[in-house]
Amino acid sequence: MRVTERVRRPLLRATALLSALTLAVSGCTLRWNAQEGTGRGDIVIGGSFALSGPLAVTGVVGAGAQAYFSRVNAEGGVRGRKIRFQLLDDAYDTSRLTANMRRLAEQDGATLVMAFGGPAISIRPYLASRKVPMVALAGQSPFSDVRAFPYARAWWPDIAQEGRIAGSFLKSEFPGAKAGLLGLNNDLTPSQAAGLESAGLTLAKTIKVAPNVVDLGPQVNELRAAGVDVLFLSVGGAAQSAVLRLMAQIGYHPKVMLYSAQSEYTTTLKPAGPAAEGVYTTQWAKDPADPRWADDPMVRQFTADMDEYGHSVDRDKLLALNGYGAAAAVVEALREAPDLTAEGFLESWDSLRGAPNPALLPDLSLNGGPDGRLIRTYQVQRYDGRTWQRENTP
Amino acid sequence: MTSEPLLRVDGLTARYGSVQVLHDVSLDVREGEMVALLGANGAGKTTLLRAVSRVVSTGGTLTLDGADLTRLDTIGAARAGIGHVPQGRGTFGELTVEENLRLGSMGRPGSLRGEAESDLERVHEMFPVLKEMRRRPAGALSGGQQQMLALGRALLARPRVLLVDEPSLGLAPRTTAELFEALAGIRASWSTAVLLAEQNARLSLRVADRAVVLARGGVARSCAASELSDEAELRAAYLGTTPVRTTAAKRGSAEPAPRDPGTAPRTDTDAEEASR
Amino acid sequence: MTEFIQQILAGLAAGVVYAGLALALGVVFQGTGMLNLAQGELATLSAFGAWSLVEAGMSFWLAFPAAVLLSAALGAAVERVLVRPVEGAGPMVLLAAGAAMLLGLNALIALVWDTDPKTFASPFGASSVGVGEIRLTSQQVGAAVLVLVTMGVIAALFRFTPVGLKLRAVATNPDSARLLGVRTGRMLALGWALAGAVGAVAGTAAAPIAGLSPEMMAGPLLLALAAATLGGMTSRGGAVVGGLIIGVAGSLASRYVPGLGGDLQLVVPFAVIFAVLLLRPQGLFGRAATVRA
Amino acid sequence: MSAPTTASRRSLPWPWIAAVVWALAVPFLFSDYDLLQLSRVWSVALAVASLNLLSGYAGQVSAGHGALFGLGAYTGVLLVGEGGMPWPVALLGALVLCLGAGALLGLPALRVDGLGLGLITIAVAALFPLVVTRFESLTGGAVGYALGAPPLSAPGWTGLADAQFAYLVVLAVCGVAVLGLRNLTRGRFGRSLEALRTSSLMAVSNGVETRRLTLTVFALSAGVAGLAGALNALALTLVTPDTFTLAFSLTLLAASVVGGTRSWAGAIVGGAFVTYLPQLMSDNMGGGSSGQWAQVAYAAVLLLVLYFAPRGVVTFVRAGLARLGARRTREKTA
Repeated sequence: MRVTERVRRPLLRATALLSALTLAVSGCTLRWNAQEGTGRGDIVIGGSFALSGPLAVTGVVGAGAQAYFSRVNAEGGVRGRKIRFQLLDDAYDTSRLTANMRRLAEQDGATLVMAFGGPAISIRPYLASRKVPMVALAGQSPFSDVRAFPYARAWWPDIAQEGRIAGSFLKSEFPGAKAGLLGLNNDLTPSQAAGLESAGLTLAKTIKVAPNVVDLGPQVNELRAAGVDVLFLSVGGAAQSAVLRLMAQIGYHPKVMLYSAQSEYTTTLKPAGPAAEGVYTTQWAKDPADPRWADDPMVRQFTADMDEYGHSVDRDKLLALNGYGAAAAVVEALREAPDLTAEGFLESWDSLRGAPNPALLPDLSLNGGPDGRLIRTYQVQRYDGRTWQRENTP
Repeated sequence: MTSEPLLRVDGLTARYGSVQVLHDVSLDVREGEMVALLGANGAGKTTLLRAVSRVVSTGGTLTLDGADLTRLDTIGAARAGIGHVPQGRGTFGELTVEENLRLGSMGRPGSLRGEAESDLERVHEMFPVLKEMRRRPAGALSGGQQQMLALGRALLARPRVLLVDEPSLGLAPRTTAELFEALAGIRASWSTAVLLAEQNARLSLRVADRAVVLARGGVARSCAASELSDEAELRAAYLGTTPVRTTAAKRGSAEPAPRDPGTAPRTDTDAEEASR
Repeated sequence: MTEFIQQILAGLAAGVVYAGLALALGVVFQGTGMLNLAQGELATLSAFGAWSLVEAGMSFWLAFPAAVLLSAALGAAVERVLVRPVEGAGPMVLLAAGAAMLLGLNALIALVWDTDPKTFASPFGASSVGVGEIRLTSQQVGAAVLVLVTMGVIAALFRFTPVGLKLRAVATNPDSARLLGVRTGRMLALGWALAGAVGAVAGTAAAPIAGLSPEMMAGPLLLALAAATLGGMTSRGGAVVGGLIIGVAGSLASRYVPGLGGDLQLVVPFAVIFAVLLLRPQGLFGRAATVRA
Repeated sequence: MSAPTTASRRSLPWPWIAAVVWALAVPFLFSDYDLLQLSRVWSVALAVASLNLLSGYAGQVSAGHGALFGLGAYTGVLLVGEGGMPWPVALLGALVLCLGAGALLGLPALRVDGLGLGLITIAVAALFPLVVTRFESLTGGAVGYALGAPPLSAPGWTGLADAQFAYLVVLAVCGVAVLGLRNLTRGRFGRSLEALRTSSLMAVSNGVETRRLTLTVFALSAGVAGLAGALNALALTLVTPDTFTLAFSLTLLAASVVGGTRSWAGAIVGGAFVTYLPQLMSDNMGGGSSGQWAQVAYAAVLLLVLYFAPRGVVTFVRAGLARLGARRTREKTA
């Protein structure tokens, strides 16, 4: 009896450990049934965005996309097949983004995947090896290099292009002015600076700040002391409106051009209040909260869909409409595609001509091209205190 | 004063983890009486004081003025009137001397609030150095001065029973004498009983009314201080050579005390006696 | 030259908020020996609370004290419920508990108030005060006054009141305080309540400048840690001085130290932490003897 | 299994044998995606084990192991990407570089302990992503650095898929490293660590060269953390600064405490906790704010473990099993 007792206890521990480990991997799928193809079933579209963590504010694009895909399914789907939109959270952490992409590509058999901003740049090699197309909601210039990564497309226009248009406008509107750039220390700022300078605008001062630094008093003082009277502002989130308010308060009134993705009504203009009057931005998409689009049929459809499919809390956010528009572009490409393979989708995406889109400004349309983007034109706008007014760009 | 003693300890046991340190200790302290708790190092003196002030968990009965102390925690016991000057004096180094003293008098019963100022004056008279250095941080005081501060602080809380743990530890003879002189005067002017745990038997017996000698966690001898006045009696009580004549003996032998390396050197007779 | 003075003023204004948080960190550390990583989130929660009250129509000068009191109650509750079970459990467990509260509170705030930034209408109007080019916004001045007054009140409470004496006693020698009948548990909870209150003032004062978002206090908390270390974790006055120095050093360095720039502004406070801990671990004003292990 | 009773030392450590057999079978059972996740679990577990060596066994506090993990990750990827080195050399390079970094980090530890050390390591953890972003030319800045071909690719003769090979490499290296750490803490080095942990004063008086020992244990712990980082990065084939923030360092610290700061099996539980829990939570809590709820649940689990299993989940379960075992034997013999 004594001997079995001495062996039995470690055995007890061994079985406990084994059961714990098996339980842990119960969520895994067995090797042989992981490769089911995308036959006649749903069209699987994957999306990995920051639904939590410090940059959760960007995750709203997922909500917009989900609303659009839900409506498409309600109206019979694409070519008779429903769209299954797998929305995953990566908290803007690339290791989780990588894991999500592998799961979408290898396990869920996604026809195409969507991702957001900078991190999407680093996932391109993997997706290329799996031949899974990606639509990145991002404007960084590297995405225009389609030759290097044939399976990656970007939904936003190229920031350098935005910089060029903004730069040439500011140069012509305020000749001889001293220009400055206040941006984050992330991947956006180099693209923006390159764009502005390519339009011949010399940047007297370029300041980069860390993302969660919101009190930018020292930086504004530095700009003022350097005599900057035309400022390109792209510090994101709460800092954007805080800087506008601070400058107004200390009586420093440079001409301000906001980065297009950070000129949102709800997060920048309203919080900045009167200090926002007279600022410029370049736009290619509509801001649902801008009273100018109050009775625009497409925006009304957008807000109806957001309420319908459980995202009413985000119905007035620029990024939500943006995600909604990206989903519309994807569906448009899928509808026109010769077949529902990766190559078919990409070919259709690149050959879109004059296609309408709910997120775009009225007289813009989707046009494919060698840079993998669908939009290349921006319109300079000026905020008159109530709504954006279009400026006549050169 | 044959009424119920102020502090009654009966059949008290205490343990640290698995090691039992006190075995069936019984003693009592009457109103206004000073009892010297003697015994070698490690005999359990400090543990007994910590048991009374509820710092250590115990078995057996423990009453103050008839009320059961075992139900209370350290804070409850202090508020019920148990003052405790701990080994190492418990000085609040960062606070000034005056703040240390004021902290003591804040713990006094509501009814005596009015006498706080006059009591402080009396402590200043008892220990003039505390008045001179009242602005200084208590951490800067010498060992002796900190002991006086600890005593003054405890008295200002107007306890019913004051437990004083090895006040003479690490003090120069002259300061020790001064301290014991003050101790002698406490009972009269502060109407508090005192249970004084001390190794320095000679000085303690001079100020105490009764003496209790602890050996290896049990009460070896309990008698009037005068009975232990001469040398031989004292050494016998410490070394336990004379038969154990205390209340413990009547109730049968205590459990065999564990071999405690710290105690005084054992002679054969002790081993045989203790095991009975 | 004017820019130099302007940078110093901007640094001081920012430094006041760090000082407030550093004082809260110091009070909690002295009491429970815990580095309260969640202090930033608690301050953010108070700011959001005050914002909701103002949105609900309450005047700022009613909502602000209400938020401070609520934060004090919350601080005591956090100590009693979340911290008491792990007290005296060693630095690793205390740090882990702090990290858990940081993550939990941050997510709860994002859930209740959504993640997009909101504005906190400044109760001090939108004007600015100063001489010529050297301007300080009314919020900066108002915020500085609010935080400094609060720190003054708390310093006085610690220095001159019986409760303050008990708080300090429990912080330095809890066992001896128990022997005098001081309810140590209650004092620890009170310490956390005071930390919650001064954190609330710092958070609500910073909100108009920084704008309300769940990430509002992420940066300032790191700077407050540096300030508390510089000033001396065990000295309340030190935390205030430390905060101001860090604020000024941060704004000057990012401007005048070549190559540092805005994004490495965080290097400055941490260079300070390194230097202080190596040269004078107890900080400028702390006492070496009482540095808790 | 910090101090095995004499009984089980003689009988085979069944639990560890079962675990190894199971771990070797996995690559042939589960899909590539799951192998990637498990590779992440093992590499994070190794980082937690390195933190256990430092905090559990040597009593030093570190809230900055995420930065060392990141340094190893960047070194590994850059050695392969820029230096064109094969993966074993990259792993070795990461180990050596982080050993040096650990020794540097150990210097302040000689003068400061407990809280001060916590602060310094927090500073390192907060600064690492900012500094990496700044040196854009080398590290690729905020966008990070991605490797074209996966470095841990299976050589032809093995007939394995890349993910399987990568998993086995990660498993082997982690297994060897954890076993090394475990034996290290058993021998003479372990006993002097114990002396350092209980009280460095007492250790000095007993002739333990505390200065040298502290630096060694810091270097070792950092080196292994860097190795873990390199393994993680090579499995993921890319690195970005956002992965190695202060929050990640605090997560490692939490995982070490959850698994038990002195338990090697606990490090594996800690690794799984860090990798799976956020994903698990956000999967079955759908809806827009699922990510936030996942973070709340994550914090709640952490606090519950701190309260009810302060010596870690594994010790808690083992104590439960022991009680279960003991009760059964008592019933039999009663």
